[in-house]
Amino acid sequence: MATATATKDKSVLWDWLTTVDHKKLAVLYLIAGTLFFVKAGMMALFMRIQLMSAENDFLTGQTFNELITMHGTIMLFLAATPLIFAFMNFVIPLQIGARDVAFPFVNALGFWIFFFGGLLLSVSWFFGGGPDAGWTAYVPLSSGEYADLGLDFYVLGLQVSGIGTLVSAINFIVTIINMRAPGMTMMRMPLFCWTGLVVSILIVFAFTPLAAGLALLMLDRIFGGQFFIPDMGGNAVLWQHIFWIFGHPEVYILVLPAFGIISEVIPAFSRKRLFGYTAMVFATLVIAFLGFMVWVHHMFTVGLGPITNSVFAIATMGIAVPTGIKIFNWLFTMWGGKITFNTAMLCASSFVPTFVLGGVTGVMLAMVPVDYLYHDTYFVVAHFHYIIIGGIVLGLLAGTYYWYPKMFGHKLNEKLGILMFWLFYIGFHMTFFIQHILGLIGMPRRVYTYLEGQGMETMNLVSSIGSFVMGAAILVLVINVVYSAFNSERITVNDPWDARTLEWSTPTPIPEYNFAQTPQVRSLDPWFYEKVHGDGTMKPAEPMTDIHMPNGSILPFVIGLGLFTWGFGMVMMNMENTIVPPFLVIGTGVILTFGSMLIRSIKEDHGYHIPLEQVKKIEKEVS
Amino acid sequence: MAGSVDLSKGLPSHPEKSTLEGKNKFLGFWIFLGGETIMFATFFGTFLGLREGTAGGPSAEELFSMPLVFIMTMLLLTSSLTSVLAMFSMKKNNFKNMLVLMIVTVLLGLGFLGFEIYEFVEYVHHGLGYTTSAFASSFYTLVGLHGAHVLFGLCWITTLIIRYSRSGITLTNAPKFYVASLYWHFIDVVWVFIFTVVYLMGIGGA
Amino acid sequence: MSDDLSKPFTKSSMSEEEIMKINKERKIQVTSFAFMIFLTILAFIAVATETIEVGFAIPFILLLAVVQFFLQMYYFMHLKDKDHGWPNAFIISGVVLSTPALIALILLLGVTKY
Amino acid sequence: MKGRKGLLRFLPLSAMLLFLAGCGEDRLTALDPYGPQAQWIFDNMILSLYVMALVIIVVFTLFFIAVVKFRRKPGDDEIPKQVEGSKTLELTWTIIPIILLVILAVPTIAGTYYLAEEAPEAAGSSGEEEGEEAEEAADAAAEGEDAVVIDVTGHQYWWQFDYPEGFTAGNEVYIPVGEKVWFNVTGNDVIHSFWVPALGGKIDTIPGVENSLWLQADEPGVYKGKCAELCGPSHALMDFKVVALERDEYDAWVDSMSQEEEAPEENSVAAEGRQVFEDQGCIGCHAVEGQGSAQGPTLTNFADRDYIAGVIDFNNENLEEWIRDPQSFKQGNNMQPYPDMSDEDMEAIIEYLNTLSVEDEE
Ligand code: HEA
Ligand code: HEA
Ligand code: HEC
Ligand code: CUA
Ligand SMILES: [Cu+2]
Repeated sequence: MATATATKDKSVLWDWLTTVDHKKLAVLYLIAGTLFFVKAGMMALFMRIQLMSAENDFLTGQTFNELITMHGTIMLFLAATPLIFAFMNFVIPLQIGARDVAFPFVNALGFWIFFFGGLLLSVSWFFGGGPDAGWTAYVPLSSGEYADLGLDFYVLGLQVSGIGTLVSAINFIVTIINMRAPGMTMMRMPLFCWTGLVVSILIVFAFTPLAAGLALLMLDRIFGGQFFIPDMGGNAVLWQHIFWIFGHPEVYILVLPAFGIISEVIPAFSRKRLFGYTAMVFATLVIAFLGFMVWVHHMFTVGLGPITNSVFAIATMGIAVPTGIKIFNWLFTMWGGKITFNTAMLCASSFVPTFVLGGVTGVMLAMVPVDYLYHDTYFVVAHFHYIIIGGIVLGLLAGTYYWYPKMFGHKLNEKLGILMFWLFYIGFHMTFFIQHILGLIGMPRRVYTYLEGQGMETMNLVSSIGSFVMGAAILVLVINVVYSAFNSERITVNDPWDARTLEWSTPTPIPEYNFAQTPQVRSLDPWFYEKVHGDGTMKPAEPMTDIHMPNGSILPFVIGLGLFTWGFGMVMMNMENTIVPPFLVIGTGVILTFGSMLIRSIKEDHGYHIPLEQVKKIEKEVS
Repeated sequence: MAGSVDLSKGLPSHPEKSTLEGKNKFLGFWIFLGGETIMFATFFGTFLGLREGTAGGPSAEELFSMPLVFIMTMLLLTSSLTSVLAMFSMKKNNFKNMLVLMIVTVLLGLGFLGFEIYEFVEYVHHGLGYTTSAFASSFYTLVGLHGAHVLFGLCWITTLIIRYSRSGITLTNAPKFYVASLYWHFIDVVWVFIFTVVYLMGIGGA
Repeated sequence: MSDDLSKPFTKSSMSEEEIMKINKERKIQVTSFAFMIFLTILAFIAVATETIEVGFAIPFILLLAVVQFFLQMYYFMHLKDKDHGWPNAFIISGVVLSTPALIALILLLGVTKY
Repeated sequence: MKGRKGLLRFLPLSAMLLFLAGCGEDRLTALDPYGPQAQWIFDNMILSLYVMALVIIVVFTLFFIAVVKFRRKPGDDEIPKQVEGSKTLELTWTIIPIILLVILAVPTIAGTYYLAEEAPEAAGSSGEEEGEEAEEAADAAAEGEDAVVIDVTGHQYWWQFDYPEGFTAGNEVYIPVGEKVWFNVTGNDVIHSFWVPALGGKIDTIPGVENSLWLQADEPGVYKGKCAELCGPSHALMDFKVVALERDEYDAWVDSMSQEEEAPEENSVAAEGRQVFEDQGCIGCHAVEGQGSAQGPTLTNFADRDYIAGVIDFNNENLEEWIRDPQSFKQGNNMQPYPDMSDEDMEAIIEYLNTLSVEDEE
């Protein structure tokens, strides 16, 4: 039996490559997500520079198309998703009072597969350019006949990173269902856990059709499948259905965790419990269900017929109701509270009106005949950036400022934080509000330029300037992170915000086993309950004993690498004169992947135990 | 961890779920199957949407042979039964019996796969290549994906059989066998729809 | 403790009663298997004999497939047992969400307008 | 202008008028509708804006009151009352949005059917009905008889318009004013989307799928159209024009488009150009007056256009550059370049192209 000593004497790098600790994986997700966010953000800036004036020739149409595609794809799959996963990973086990997730190994696997998938997508730049058919990759434009290698990278990169996301999601579901501390019933779970659960379920049901769709596109591009070519009996609309069956739930996958974060931050800084908790849970479930029933609203102009369009329009409008419930519950959480405005709360509270602005344009889009006007114009671009930035990004920023002390042991600088917030907020409205009007006066989306004399110059210029202000805000955030790392006071208390949920009952920094004794939960907002009704500490639900911990493993990394190699080999099949034959590369990838799985399956790994004395020692140190 | 189960009395009656790891695996796998359901539905939808699109190539009616499909169906259904019976043996701590039943399952699965490969080769000879038409592509994709699942299942179960051939039933391998058998049943369920929707409806010419 | 996890057992903890129960269940399984075989043969016959009208045979064999689906899921895969609440939830969700997707892919490809 | 008048009634939008001022002569913006379909869309957008304004005002009011009134004062450590929720409130903000949505849903469905109207069948033999019904049917039949139905095909990156009279036009579509014109659209290579903002909504042109759309222009004039679905590097440059003419002018235009080619005067430069046009293989892609293929836009009325290839200013220098190197204007387009054509040939061909007009000489 291995003991705790086995973890010593390892290099830092090795430690991070092999870690299965959910807190460290959260940090990895955070870093990877931030890097991808900055990358995609820079692409957006390039796009805005190109659109700053009429008939600008900073970028060619081809490059511009590659940039929009990569911007959209990276932002949704490789920036927003991992950032959300970062918080889910860090917070959910703590909030439900668990020592770890259900499958620590799978958790690490999910991260590395996602990461290598993202890498595969990104290396497309070095092999003749990125994908250029938009993040929606509509066929025939994305099919073998009209698109180059870039799309092979898109297809395989997303396929790989999708697998990573899928296995992580399964892990979260099982964690939340099976690993809750005693007394933590489903209806006592913090809303962030609820949204985490629902989102993971959405991932399981939405990423699988995506995998199927990507497989079809891959087969079309690499093996000559005829799914989309009308002359061969195929159909081009098929892809759009499959994509949006995934694509619409995907947008809720992104926004629900942001709702969750907001539902944590607003009560914490209003010092009031979440208004209408039950209704909030219910609304989340309804949104998730309806999210699967509305995808055709992206296809109103495809010409599916009036019955189809009407049905899906009504279903789409229906989503406004549960979302409205959430909005008003947040407002009434603040109502009658005692609100502290720091950066986290600024972001969280301003989320509410901003999101409503994006939401109502969504409902406008759902009016089918009027969508014939809006569709594929800048009005839609404005709609989703309002929701995504006003919703997801503000939510993530709120989460960052809120959980940062727990994650890194010090707060972010407040002055810089507030500067960032205002820059971001102003820049954001400047960039995107005006785009509504641009769409209405006839600017389609995904255009790399527009002609002079159509009245679009000024508005585009304003929009571009706004995007720079937003960029500056993100720059301030980056500066803040570096600055605070050196100049901020260490947090020594458990609970710097005087918050409500279980994660704040753990010591800072958190020991690797999270809780020396699993806590006994007695109420919703258990930590707040103990502070008010108890003695300010969590009651233990079990005696102190040896603590069982999982072993680290390099296999997740190797499997990720294997899938990367495999995917790359598949892309090579479409390359002209490769140095090594593609099947060799594919073979290597397959062997790495399945070999590691075989090893994992054959070697029984029961983890190790931290002996009681050591637990006691650690507990003394941190308190 | 063993948790509340008293191990001194012998193998618990639900060895696959008597540890937390086992419980997690069990639930996680069901979730995965939930996802697989909708993934297969997508492929079924693709096939059904495109099955008229033969583009002048051979159509389902011309190609499919009923006896072959019938044999394949019987093989797979029977293998589903043997893997059920294997799980009963496992619960009763009858390790040898379980192994034998699992081996039979694998053999039946192999038979199925052999016929499927034969079938595909046959179709290619009759002019139904992968790129012949949308019907061909979606047929091979759907049925081939199922075949790939069968292949993966075979490799998986074989690995388990070899790895644990002399270890007896333990709280570690019981969930593994159980989950593998769930997977096998799921493959069978999918086949039920394949033989109905692809073959019988194809031959019936709806 | 970890070693326990890799140790085989010499006996089963099952009581006589439990063994009886499990044997009975086994019998049910074999019966349902026989029933499934029967359904399969029925489906093949329905199509093979060509005496039954196509418009009827197709829904009929689809119905048979659905029955088999339930038998497999609820008996062979034990979904009917207690302790299977969550698995049931996931499979049912999977089926429920598959339905509109399937219908859309079959009907709503833009060729015929609805 | 009728659209403007409608606009002013709606104060929330009057700010947008500012932006409208910059518009050129080609009518583009959807905020200034010129036909019943565009008007319908515009009116319903305004309706939804009112509903949304209501929602926004409620939310913002609550938000600002909460933010201002319930700030925590420094040193105030009292814990506010922990409210669980309220059934009545919960019910209120479920029911009111539902009502608002119903208000939007009704016109949505009505409009979906209104805009989905199909082209009338040509010439109905409906003599049996009596009275009013018969009259209506006769009206419909009459309308059906000379209803204009144009087949539209989207190409990378140009538009093909086939008229029922049998001729083809490229990049510019002429329609009669004041009547519904039906467009049956499909795609040739990838998906495009046919959109004339000032006249109505858009419809995708999908290879293998037949879609249809009707538009009606209430005033003669030029309406700008755009491709609204990403279709490749030059998607942004896939513009076209809708020219609305009074019915008699339209009929005249149709007549001249249908006429046989009149050969250019012999021994003129243009005749030489015509020869070059054939020798260089232009005719292999460009039809002129019914001759040649439709791999490229028909050039029958080329000289009547304001733009080359939909977006380039029409002058001889640009035309020469276009023929020598089309890629420099429109990346990825499918026209063959002629970098090495001799200057004389070029001159001739341009001269010839300039004669391709069907408009009456003044
Ligand atoms: C996180 C992302 C996110 C979210 C949450 C949403 C939410 C919604 N979206 Fe959005 N959407 C996108 C991201 C998102 N969307 C993206 C990325 C695209 C473009 C994809 C592409 O083509 O590239 C898109 C496109 C898109 C379209 C297609 C447009 C087109 O291409 O033609 C439509 C059409 O119906 C739509 C509708 C809606 C609706 C009705 C909601 C609703 O959920 C909004 C509900 C919220 C509210 C309504 C506000 C709060 C409610 C109240 C205060 C109650 C009272 C309100 C009323 C009675 C109105 N969206
Ligand atoms: C999570 C999703 C997400 C996010 C956060 C963003 C963020 C931004 N988006 Fe994005 N966008 C999409 C998702 C997203 N977008 C999608 C899905 C599409 C559709 C794609 C398609 O059509 O296929 C799209 C399309 C899209 C378009 C339309 C392109 C077109 O149709 O032609 C535009 C144009 O303005 C745009 C702009 C921006 C801008 C300015 C930001 C800004 O918020 C970015 C802010 C971040 C930064 C600026 C980077 C950080 C900067 C630094 C660290 C310092 C460096 C700073 C300076 C040098 C100043 N986006
Ligand atoms: C391979 C086919 C091909 C050949 C050969 C060809 N063209 Fe073209 N041409 C096109 C296509 C395709 C377009 C549309 C390009 C676009 O807008 O994307 C076009 C566009 C044009 C236009 C602009 C049309 C408009 O509607 O505004 C002109 C003028 C033109 N070509 C002239 C010529 C001349 C002159 C020649 C011979 C010297 C020629 N073309 C040879 C394919 C061809
Ligand atoms: Cu054609 Cu965009
Ligand atoms: Cu959507």
